[in-house]
Amino acid sequence: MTAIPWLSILMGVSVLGALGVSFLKNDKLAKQATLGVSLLVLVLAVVMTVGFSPNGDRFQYAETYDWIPSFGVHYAVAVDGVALVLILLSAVLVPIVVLASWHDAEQGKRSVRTYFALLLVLEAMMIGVFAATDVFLFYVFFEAMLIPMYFMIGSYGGAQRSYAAVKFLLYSLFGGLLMLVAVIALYNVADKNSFLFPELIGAVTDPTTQKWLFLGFFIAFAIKAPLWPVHTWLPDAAAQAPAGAAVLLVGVLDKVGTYGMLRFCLELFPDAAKWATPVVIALSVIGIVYGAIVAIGQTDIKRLIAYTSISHFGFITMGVFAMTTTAASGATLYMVNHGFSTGVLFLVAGFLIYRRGSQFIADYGGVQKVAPLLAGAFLIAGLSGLSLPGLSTFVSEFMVLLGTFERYAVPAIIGTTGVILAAIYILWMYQRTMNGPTAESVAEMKDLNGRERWVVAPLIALIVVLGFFPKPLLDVINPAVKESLVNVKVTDPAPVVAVKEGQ
Amino acid sequence: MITAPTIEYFALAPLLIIFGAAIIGVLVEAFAPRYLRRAVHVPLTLLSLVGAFALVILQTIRGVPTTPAAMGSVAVDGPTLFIWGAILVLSFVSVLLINDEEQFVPSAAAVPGSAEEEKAITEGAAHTEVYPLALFAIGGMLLFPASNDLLIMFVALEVMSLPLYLLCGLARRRRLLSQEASVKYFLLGAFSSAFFLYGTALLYGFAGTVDLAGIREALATAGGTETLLLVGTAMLGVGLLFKIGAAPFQAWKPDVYQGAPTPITALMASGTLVAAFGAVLRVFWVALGNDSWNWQPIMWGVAALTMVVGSILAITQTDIKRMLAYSSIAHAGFLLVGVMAVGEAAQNALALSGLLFYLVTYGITTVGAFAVVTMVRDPGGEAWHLSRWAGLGKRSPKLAGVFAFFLLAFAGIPLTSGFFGKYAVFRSAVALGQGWLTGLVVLAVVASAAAAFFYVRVIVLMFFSDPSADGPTVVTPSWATSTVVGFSAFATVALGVFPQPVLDLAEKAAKSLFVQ
Amino acid sequence: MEPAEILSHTGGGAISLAWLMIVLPLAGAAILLIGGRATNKWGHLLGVLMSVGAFVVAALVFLQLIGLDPAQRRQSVNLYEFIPGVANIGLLIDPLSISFCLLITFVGSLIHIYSIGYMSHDPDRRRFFAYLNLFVAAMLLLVLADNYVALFIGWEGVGLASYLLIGFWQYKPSAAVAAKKAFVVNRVGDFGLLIAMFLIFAQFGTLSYAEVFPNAAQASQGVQTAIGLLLLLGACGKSAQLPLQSWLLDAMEGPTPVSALIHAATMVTAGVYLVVRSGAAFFPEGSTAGLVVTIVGVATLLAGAIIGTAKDDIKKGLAGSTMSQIGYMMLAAGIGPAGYAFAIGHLITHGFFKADLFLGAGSVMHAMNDEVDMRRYGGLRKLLPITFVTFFIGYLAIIGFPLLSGYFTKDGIIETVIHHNAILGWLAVVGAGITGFYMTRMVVMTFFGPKRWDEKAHPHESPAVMTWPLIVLSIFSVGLGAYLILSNRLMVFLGPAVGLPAELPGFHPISVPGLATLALVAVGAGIAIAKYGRAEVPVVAPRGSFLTVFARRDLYGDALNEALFMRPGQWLTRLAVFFDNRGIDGVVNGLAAGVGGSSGRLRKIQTGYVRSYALSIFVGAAVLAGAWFVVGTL
Amino acid sequence: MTTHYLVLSALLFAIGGIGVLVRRNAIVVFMCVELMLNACNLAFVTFARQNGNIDGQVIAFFVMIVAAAEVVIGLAIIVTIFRTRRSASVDDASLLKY
Repeated sequence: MTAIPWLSILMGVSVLGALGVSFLKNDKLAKQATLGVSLLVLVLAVVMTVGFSPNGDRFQYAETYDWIPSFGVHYAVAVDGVALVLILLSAVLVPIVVLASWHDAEQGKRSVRTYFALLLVLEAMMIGVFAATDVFLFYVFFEAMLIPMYFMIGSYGGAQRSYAAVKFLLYSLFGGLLMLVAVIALYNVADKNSFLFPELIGAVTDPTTQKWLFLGFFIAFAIKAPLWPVHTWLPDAAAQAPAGAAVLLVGVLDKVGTYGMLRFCLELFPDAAKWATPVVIALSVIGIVYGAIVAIGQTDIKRLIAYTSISHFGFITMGVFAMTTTAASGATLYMVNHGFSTGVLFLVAGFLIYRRGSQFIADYGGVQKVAPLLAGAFLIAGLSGLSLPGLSTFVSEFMVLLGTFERYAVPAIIGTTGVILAAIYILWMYQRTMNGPTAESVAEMKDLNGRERWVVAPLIALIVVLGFFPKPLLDVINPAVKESLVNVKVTDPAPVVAVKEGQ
Repeated sequence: MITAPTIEYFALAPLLIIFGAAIIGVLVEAFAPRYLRRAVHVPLTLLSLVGAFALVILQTIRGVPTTPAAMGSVAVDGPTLFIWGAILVLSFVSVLLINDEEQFVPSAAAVPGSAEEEKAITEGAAHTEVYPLALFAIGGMLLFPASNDLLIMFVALEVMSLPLYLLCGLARRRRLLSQEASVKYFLLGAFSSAFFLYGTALLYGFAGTVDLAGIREALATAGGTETLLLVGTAMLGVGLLFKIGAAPFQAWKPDVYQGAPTPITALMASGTLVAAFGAVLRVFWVALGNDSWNWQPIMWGVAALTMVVGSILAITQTDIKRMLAYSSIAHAGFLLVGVMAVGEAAQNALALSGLLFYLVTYGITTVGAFAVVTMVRDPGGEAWHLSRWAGLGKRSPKLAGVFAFFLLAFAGIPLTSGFFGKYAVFRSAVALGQGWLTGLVVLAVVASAAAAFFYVRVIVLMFFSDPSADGPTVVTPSWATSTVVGFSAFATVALGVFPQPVLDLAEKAAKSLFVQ
Repeated sequence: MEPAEILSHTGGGAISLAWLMIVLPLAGAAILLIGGRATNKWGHLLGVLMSVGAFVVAALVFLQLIGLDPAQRRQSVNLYEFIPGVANIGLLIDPLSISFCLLITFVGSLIHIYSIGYMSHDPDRRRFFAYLNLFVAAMLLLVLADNYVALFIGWEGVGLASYLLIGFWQYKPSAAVAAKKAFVVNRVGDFGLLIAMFLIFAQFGTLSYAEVFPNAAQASQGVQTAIGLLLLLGACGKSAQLPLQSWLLDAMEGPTPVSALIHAATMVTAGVYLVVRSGAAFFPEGSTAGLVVTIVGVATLLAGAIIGTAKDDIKKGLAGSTMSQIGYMMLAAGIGPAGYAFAIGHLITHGFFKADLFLGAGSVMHAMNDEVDMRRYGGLRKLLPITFVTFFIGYLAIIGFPLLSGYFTKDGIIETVIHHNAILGWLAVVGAGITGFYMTRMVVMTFFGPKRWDEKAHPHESPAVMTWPLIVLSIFSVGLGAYLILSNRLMVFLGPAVGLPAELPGFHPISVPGLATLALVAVGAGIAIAKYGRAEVPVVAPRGSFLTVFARRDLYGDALNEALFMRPGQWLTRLAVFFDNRGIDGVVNGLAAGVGGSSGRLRKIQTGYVRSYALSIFVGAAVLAGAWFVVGTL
Repeated sequence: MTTHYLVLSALLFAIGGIGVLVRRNAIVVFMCVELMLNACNLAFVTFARQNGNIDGQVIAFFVMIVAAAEVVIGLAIIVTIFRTRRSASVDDASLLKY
């Protein structure tokens, strides 16, 4: 089983699929082929997951080949629990996005098959970025994946697409280039002639150096995540991107930032991470509250969702930097859940916008009456956005706050106010779009069609099922997170009162 | 008591072949009938380049000489051979671009728009002198970085530059611009070479010799504080920095790159830059290698200014060739970072290999980019204004895609050769472990981020804007142009994914460093 | 007596099938929601069936439980691991939870049945039943949970159901706003509950009752109090206690059965449940937290009663009354084991008589074309005889008419409280008097006097499917109080779950507080009759004195919220959006514009004149030489 | 003793350089460049004398040849642009800018 290069196969299938799709002449065939390829990747990813043993070696399905010996760079991929669930997230979201984007690319006079080919390229890179266990390889994917997304936003997005695409690219590139300096310096300081992640753990000992390198990595990840105050590219990018691309952007691409913090910032530079914790936690808390408040004030549905994500990313970074098992596992789970939750929110919003042709909340009203299914899906998506217990997002948010409280009570308390604010931004948006008298402009609106139901149903099912049974995911995540925290050399604070073993 | 000088003919063979072919070219101009000239020149030029390249390969295989040739005046060492190889390859593809009658004026002597010119056009006249001129320039380029004394370097500089001055003025379209570029390039080039020469004179006064090794020895004994030395190196530096287009000596570059016929721009932006950097390295590392703490701070300022000026001024350019010229300035700034990364032998080898690799990747991508520029045409010639490029991605997606790819390579996005080029150079700079140089690397990456803006802007124009109704046509490329574009694109991808073979070569070349 | 130890359930029987109680209605909700229009025909029947099924399971569990030795009556059934290392999903079957289960499923079933008739003309009746089922499932999870996490899932689940049902007629903007308000205000309470959970976890490393409760005393006094107060905040949100009371009055926008089930009988009492459930651990007798609970209770019971006096909307009047009655329960719950039985007892009897009143009000509205203004009622007793009789029984129960159920439970509370804290107790007596006034006012305005309704209305008695639940509820409203309180039946039954006071109280029908209460109630009723029965009731409400307006405006609660939170919140939001666009993004864009602008200016140095280029070379050379000189000679 | 020659050389170089900056006529500008080259020659010869070897003198010859070649090229270019523009002023050629 382990001899099969699963990860390479996953990427290979996507890339070959992308090549194939780009050569197809028939748009419809291209869509079907893309769907087929992405489903194949999903099946393979699921099979791979089944074969993963959570309590076995930390990194499994490892492949290591020299790539550029002069630079000490390897093609080294492997997954631990954290990477695995994120790859799974990508594999699940892509076919759904393909299905959801069926007609998105047709609105402009742009090439439909290019859009779908880009999607598959992006999928390969998303898998690669999570699977890379070579820091340099990670960096390569980290930067390279900007390009397909850039084209997806720029070519297929809304009216302000060029501005948004350029802002997205330059912002990310700026952070990425700073990280490049840190990557180079890491190689030199560690002096291992290798970029392999396991070899680099604990390699940087000098505290000052650690701090500088940490900053180099962290700024890039903070921009990617995005953390307050370097978040302003996200609302523009997400609002202008086609709904499908927005899902992948916010659902997966941004997770690379938080994933990077957990994997690289913490494990490679544990002392610096601890040194930076107060600031990061403070920024996270600000992000939670600020993102939520600004979300309340938005008039554009997609921008609103984008700001909610900024708030949610505050939770994730807070969980990562709280450095307790519960919080870090929660943060990892949050990454997955947020992908599903924001995914379905963006997609349903996309369906809504596609019908009416406007992103402005004010242009809607009373949709529930004419399109109850659409409204229902929107409501469930929204409720998952406000972390309603019983939906998957609750589990992760709860774990993050619970775990953070163990070490940083006050930030956790302030962060918990996000729970109240979330109710306001979600329900107010829902009220303004779906409730009240039916606006004339939406009176003729059609309810979800068969394809759209197939888009929404799996995500909602996942959100509900994971809301009640998060254990399968947590069982995969927990051992990996524990190992990470061992490398960071932190232990969870013990409860104040020693409880007798339960009856 | 003069002993007859020894000449290592084998080592110098590539040079001799190029110059020989150039002289044959002149003879062809003189004696061959007009209709035959072209048919002779093209194969002659290409074959001589191939032959020279083959000899470079052969020498590499037979082992790199460890002593300078021609009585110590020409150093054919590892880096030289690598640079030669690079220049020959870049020249070869540039010559393929030059092989386009549409690019050159039928009769340079005819006043633009005059009846004379009409006549020349209808007669199908052509300045086939461009081939031998180009060969002379290429010969100069080969000699320039190989010169082991400042006199040879000066001569090589002039041999390289003089034909280029002429070539710049031979554009078929927009002749006023072309001639202006030629005059500017000539006057400024001559001006700067006067500085070079004056610097040489002062160093000669300081060291009693113009031999690079001799200057190095003199430095070792005399220390680095003599006025002659300091002012001399400054003057010498002006001449060299002018050639690579470092700020504040960059002003000629945009004007000349824009006005010159595009194939010549390609040759200058690739071959000349490589040659000039080779010379910079040789002077600063060999002659002034023991004096690095004296010139590093100044180079720091120059590099910083260069990358900032290049990146920032490029942002608001509206002419594609001018924009690429500013981009070239910015890249020169990035390359200078590597020039400063000197230390012990291993560090030097690291920096040198990085620079060599960067030069190759940048040169190839640049030629490819200019090749694409030659293909996008309005009725009045190439479409230089960026607004004309709007919607090109819709009109001819493949060409636009390739061009976008080149731009991404310039921006240094991973999985393109440009990324590894930058990486290799920055790596060597960080490896020095000095805060001031690492700081410069940080500045460089910030400048790269700013520079990315204008590359991305072109992509935005090509892909995200809708094409105008009367947009430029994309000519069906000749086999030569397609070869150039194809080769450049392939190399940009290949070196972006598997840079190791070329890295190996660069490392091997850099290992022995420059002969002293 | 301390509460009994929580045992892991090992044996079989109904207890191990207790999860069916939750799953049945949950499945009902799922089927109705996913099945969509296909289930329209029989959806309401399925809903009823599932609710009744849950009741049957609850009854079976109850029977098994009372068959056990009292020390064995707290059994937890672990269902599955929810969040490894944090919480499981498990059920705690004990007298307290089963009491709630019986109340919820029984009253819930009746209201389901009633709704068949009440909602018969609504095209979305199926969806209504789905939500009702969802509510029942969530409420049962809330009370059955054996740890705080599972409780919280149910807690928010009922909040969701409440949101959906208040906003059931979402096309009415007022309903949509009310639904959102209810959810948001509840979230404020949830905030407290969440922090309480974090604190508990940080202290004890677990959230399971079985592990937390026995060890609670080991935590420091301050922590215990903090946890208690935070739990109270949660309870205030759900139970509409001051200062989070404002949503309940607006919640009356929902269909009346919803008001009866959720916003009177069951969900709003969840706060009381929470306090009682955690009582032994975090609100022990004489604790600060307990004292705060009693103060909140008294304040709310008075506020609710005052609000009730001024409402012309029959449902809002009842809502004020609900607030007030829950205030009584809180008051009792705050004083420790002596009060728990009365709190729960009042909770149960209130569940019946308040459901009875609300359903009666619904029946009236049904008859009056959904008119809710009591000023447009009058003289309905002849036309709606069954509704009148049942409503009247509910009325007598709530004002504490001797021997009806409210008499036993409310009087019990007052006596116990006076025993502990005289001031609070006498305030509760005053509240009882006001109750007498506003309830009498309601009955008089609705059923007595001349008719004041339009000619268009044709009042008619409701169908049997609606009146039968009323009848059943009114029967329970009569007798249940006596059954539960006399001979301390409920107190003893609840003992293993919540603990017992040192000595069991006796029942003293003739006591000073008891008589005072009766007297005050009589005075209140008398004033109401004098004012609304004898005098003309204007159809349009008079302006009223300052005090009346004060009461009408819900004691300015909404105004206060608006001034303190909404307005500043809106300002803050606008400020934040502005800051984000102009401030943060302004810096980003400004930086970009700055670079672009400097590019535009700097490129002018490239003048095109070759001599200026030469100058730059010349000056550059001079600078270079100078710099070299400086560096070299340093 | 040789200092005077060096000073003269430096002066000539400076005069040539300033001439390039201030003169408009392309031919004159070019002549100023030639003056700079000759200043270099003077320096070379002086240093040759100072250093006691003849390298400097040899170099001077090289420079003269190079300068001659430069003249050929330069005049060709200047004449071409003069024919086109009917002006030898370097300031007229300023189409390429910014």
